[in-house]
Amino acid sequence: MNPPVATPFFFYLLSATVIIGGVLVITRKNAVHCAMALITALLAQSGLYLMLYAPFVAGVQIILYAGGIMVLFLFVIMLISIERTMKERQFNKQWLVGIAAAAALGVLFIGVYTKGRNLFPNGRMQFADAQNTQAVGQLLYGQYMFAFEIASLLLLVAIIGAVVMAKKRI
Amino acid sequence: MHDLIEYIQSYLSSNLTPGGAGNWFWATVYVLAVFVGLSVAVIAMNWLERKILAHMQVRLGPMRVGPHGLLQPIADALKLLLKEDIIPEGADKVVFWIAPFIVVLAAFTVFVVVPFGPTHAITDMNIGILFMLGVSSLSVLGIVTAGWASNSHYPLIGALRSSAQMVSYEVAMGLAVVSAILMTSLHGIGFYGAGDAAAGASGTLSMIGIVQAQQEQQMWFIFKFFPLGLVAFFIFAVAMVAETNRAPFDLPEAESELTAGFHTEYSGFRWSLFFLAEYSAMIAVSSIAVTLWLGGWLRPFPNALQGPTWDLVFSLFPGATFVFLGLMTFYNVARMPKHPLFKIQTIGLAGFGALLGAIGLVLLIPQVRVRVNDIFWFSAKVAGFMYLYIWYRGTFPRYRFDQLMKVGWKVLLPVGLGLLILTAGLGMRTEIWEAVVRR
Amino acid sequence: MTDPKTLSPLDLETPDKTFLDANELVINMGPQHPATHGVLRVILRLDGEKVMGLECVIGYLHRGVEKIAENRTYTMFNPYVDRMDYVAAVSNALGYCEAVEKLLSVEAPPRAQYIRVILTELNRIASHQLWLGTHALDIGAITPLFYTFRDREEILKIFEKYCGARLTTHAFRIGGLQYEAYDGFEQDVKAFVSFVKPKIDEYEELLTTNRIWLERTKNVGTISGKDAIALGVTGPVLRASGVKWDIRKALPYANYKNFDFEIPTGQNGDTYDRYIVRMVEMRQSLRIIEQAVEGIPEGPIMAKVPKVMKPPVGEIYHSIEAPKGELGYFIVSDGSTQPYRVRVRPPSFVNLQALDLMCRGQLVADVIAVIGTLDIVLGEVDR
Amino acid sequence: MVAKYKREYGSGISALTHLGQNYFEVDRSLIPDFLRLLRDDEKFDYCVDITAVHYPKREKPFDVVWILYSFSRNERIRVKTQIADGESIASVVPLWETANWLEREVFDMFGIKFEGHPDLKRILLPDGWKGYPLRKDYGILQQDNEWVQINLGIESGQ
Repeated sequence: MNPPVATPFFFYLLSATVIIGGVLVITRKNAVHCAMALITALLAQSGLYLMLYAPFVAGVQIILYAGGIMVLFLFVIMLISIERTMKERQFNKQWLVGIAAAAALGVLFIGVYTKGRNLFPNGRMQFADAQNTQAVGQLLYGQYMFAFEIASLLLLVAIIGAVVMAKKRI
Repeated sequence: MHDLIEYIQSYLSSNLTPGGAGNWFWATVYVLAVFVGLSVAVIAMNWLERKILAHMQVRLGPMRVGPHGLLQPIADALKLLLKEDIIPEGADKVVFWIAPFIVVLAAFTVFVVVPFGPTHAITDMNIGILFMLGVSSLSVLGIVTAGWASNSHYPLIGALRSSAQMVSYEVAMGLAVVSAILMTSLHGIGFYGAGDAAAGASGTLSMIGIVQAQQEQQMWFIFKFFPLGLVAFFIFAVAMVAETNRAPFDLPEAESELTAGFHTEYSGFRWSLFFLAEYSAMIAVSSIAVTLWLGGWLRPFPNALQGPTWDLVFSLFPGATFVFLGLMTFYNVARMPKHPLFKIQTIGLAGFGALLGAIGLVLLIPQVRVRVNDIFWFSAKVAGFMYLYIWYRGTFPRYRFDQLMKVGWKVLLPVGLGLLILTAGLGMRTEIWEAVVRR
Repeated sequence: MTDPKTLSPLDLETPDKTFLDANELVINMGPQHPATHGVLRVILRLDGEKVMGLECVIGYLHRGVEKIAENRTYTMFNPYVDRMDYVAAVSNALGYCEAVEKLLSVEAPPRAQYIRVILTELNRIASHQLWLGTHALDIGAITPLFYTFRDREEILKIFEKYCGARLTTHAFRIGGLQYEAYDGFEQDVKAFVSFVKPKIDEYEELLTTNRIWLERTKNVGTISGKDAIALGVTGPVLRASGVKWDIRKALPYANYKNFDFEIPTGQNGDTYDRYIVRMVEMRQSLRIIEQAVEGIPEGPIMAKVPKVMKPPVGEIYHSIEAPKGELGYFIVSDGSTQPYRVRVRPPSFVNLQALDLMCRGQLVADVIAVIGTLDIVLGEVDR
Repeated sequence: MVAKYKREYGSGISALTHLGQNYFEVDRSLIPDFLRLLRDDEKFDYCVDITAVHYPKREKPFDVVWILYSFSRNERIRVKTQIADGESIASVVPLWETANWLEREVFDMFGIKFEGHPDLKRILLPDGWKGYPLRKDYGILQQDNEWVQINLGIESGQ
């Protein structure tokens, strides 16, 4: 059996990376730096998935988010004039609403944390070793088939819509 | 000392990868070995590419530094390391600094799961192939940021092309890979009649598992469901050239259009990192192709030529190859000009030949022979791909960007999709048949 | 988006500030760029990778050849013309020598004429070979470059044996030739002809049916025959557009009327047709050389020309079919030893003007292909 | 053909032949019409070259020369006119597109202005250059030292 990778050290390291990356995303003025921070956060997140013995999800996270979506993000960001975004103000005047929302979220977290012990009685989740990918596949194509197909149909509509909108300009 | 030998022997007799065994020491040794081996391979590739390309183009290639230019890559590396590291004034310094490291990290991390043999891999992940595709897709990030950070038009266009190219060819590549993964769990219709040994085997994403599936089914996947495996391999072979930005898909660095594409502004050490990354990425994707379709570390004709005699013959190959290379070198030593000025060169070449011969002799020792056989076959197959890369470069003109996209989206993608459906259908033919009959 | 072909250069000078035009990218290509064949600077206006228009900035290699001519005697200026189109130096010299000969009302003796034709046609092959190698390199095929340079070397060897120089040969004199053909000249030329014929097949094997080559060159940089005439385009570019016009046939000079050869033409006027036309031209040049070598007459190689040339007052325009197109010399004489005015009508300069039209609506990669296919030599464009 | 134009324009045109090459000497005022006629009626559809010659001692020091060719007639002719310094002449870009760069070069080298040219600016010399090098009063070693000093940062280009 694999040696445990779910040690607290790794957990705190990865969590700290995610949090620092997240903070950098909203504080940096340069959009490309934001994107880089976001990528770091996403990679650390996939590390967290690995710790949950969900390697498939981790791999998909890397391929889709870090390798796919973020490349397209950067693609768009690079074409935006950086000079103009640098002059823009980072935070707007909605800070009161923001604080209220953050406070509400914090209360929710604390609530879950205090009451949460009842929600997960075993303290840790069961994981299906090695069969993980197969399990995901069977769930997606078995139990959640309908939802899966609906989601893919939605994406198809989005793609066609994007093409139509892009084509209009030519 | 004795303990050490025993320890090594106990390891050698185990059938686990160091990662799988959780053995930190061996894992470190393997990481170092892969890293060093990869660097040497890139250096050798550099020399070989220049030589082979030169001979394709009726010229000699490097001849001055060392006998037959053997030391040329070392001289180049020294030059690159000593060169001034120029950062353009308008560049985004941090990103400019980080970008080459992203590319190199992505290119090297991939090798964690590459199986050079049943136990010769740093580790075996059950999402091995997914990991390889994922991590290698990260190198796009480095290219894109490098192009952007240079703050110059040509790198930017190069980066845009590169990212668009890599993202779109990843799709076709993924489809081809999926069809190979499907084959791991499906009954086979053999190209040459054999196969079907692995009925009921379950599919796997593990790199080692994929090769083992080929071993159990007694068939390389390139021949499985003939011609489906071949077509899938072909799609992958095209996509992997595009993925590594090599000719004829080398648009991101098309020198006649964009000077050097995304790394136009890079120089010295940082440029050499891109170079290193490009070549190790080539080796990495070739490894995927070899693992998925060409039977990984398995020797040729696993089903036709069986038995201890054939095993012995094939296990002699690695040593024989090196001895042959050594003899070739000695032949060239004999052909060196008999001039006092060439003395050092001649001695150097003879020394190189002796080194090759010695390696060959070591590889002929029975104990060594058995352990390195699989590494040899894997490397030989990868080397074949490397030769193909050079060959393409010497032969093909460059695609234009829209044509490249057309090939990717309008040819490879539909073919890959159809292939996937056909493979699945053919693999499940008994189930489908039963379902139809039961109706 | 409007069709870029309909925009005039004036529209490009003042792009209207709509949302889309704000996304136009202006790219400066050159003067130091690997694909501009020298010091050509091209300012591209791009919409994405689509070329909306371009402007050539030339003159980086301007040496004032026409001014120099006014300060040199007719003989002294002869070597200067080699420096214009330096890959086809012999053609330049032929045009200049014949123009001055016409001004002097002398004619080179037949033997000189034959040797001139042989050398000029050899030079045409050399020029086309160099063009093919660099053009293929621009499109990404690196190997033809080495093949063509290997074979061009044989031509340069003949030049070197003949007059001691390889590139800027200064091969001809006003009134004929300075050097008699060396011993074995005819054998060398015959050997070259039989050597290079299979080599041209070899180039064609690499490219003519190569799918990538076809995709990169078919329907790229198309120019109609009408546009080509309006833009004054000459040479293979004009012929590829379907206009069957070659000065060697239309207004024969030297003794081209004695030789049997064909003028290749294309239909579409695209890059591929220009490639094919030049390939056929090489073979036709070989045909001319074969006939000329067979028919070299004995006799003097120099007409009676005064030591100090003082052409009578008057002016002359004489043009020849250089590898790039119509190369004309307009020489005004005031009766002194120095030309009063020499005007060179450079084919590359005029052909380059068509670049804008040919590239509109194409992609950046095509601009490189089109620059290559125009076969410009900056030494001639800028003079 | 010659006779016809002689009748039409009278003394403004003279048709001459030198060394077997035909050329017209045309009065400046007749140039636009005459060239248009040559292109439209006589099918001289290809403008080979446009150039100029400087005769400083003459009253009208510049000869402007058009060299034209007709594909259908397989015939080449020259048209010449004399203009004074500072005078301008009609551009033929609307007739032959190729005249664009050729006229720019004449402007660059002689300072002759072409009316109606879409973009008359220097072509071979840099934009800020002073002087017109192919005029006879421009010495062979002469150059725009000021430009050289400002743009190249050296004392002299010689």
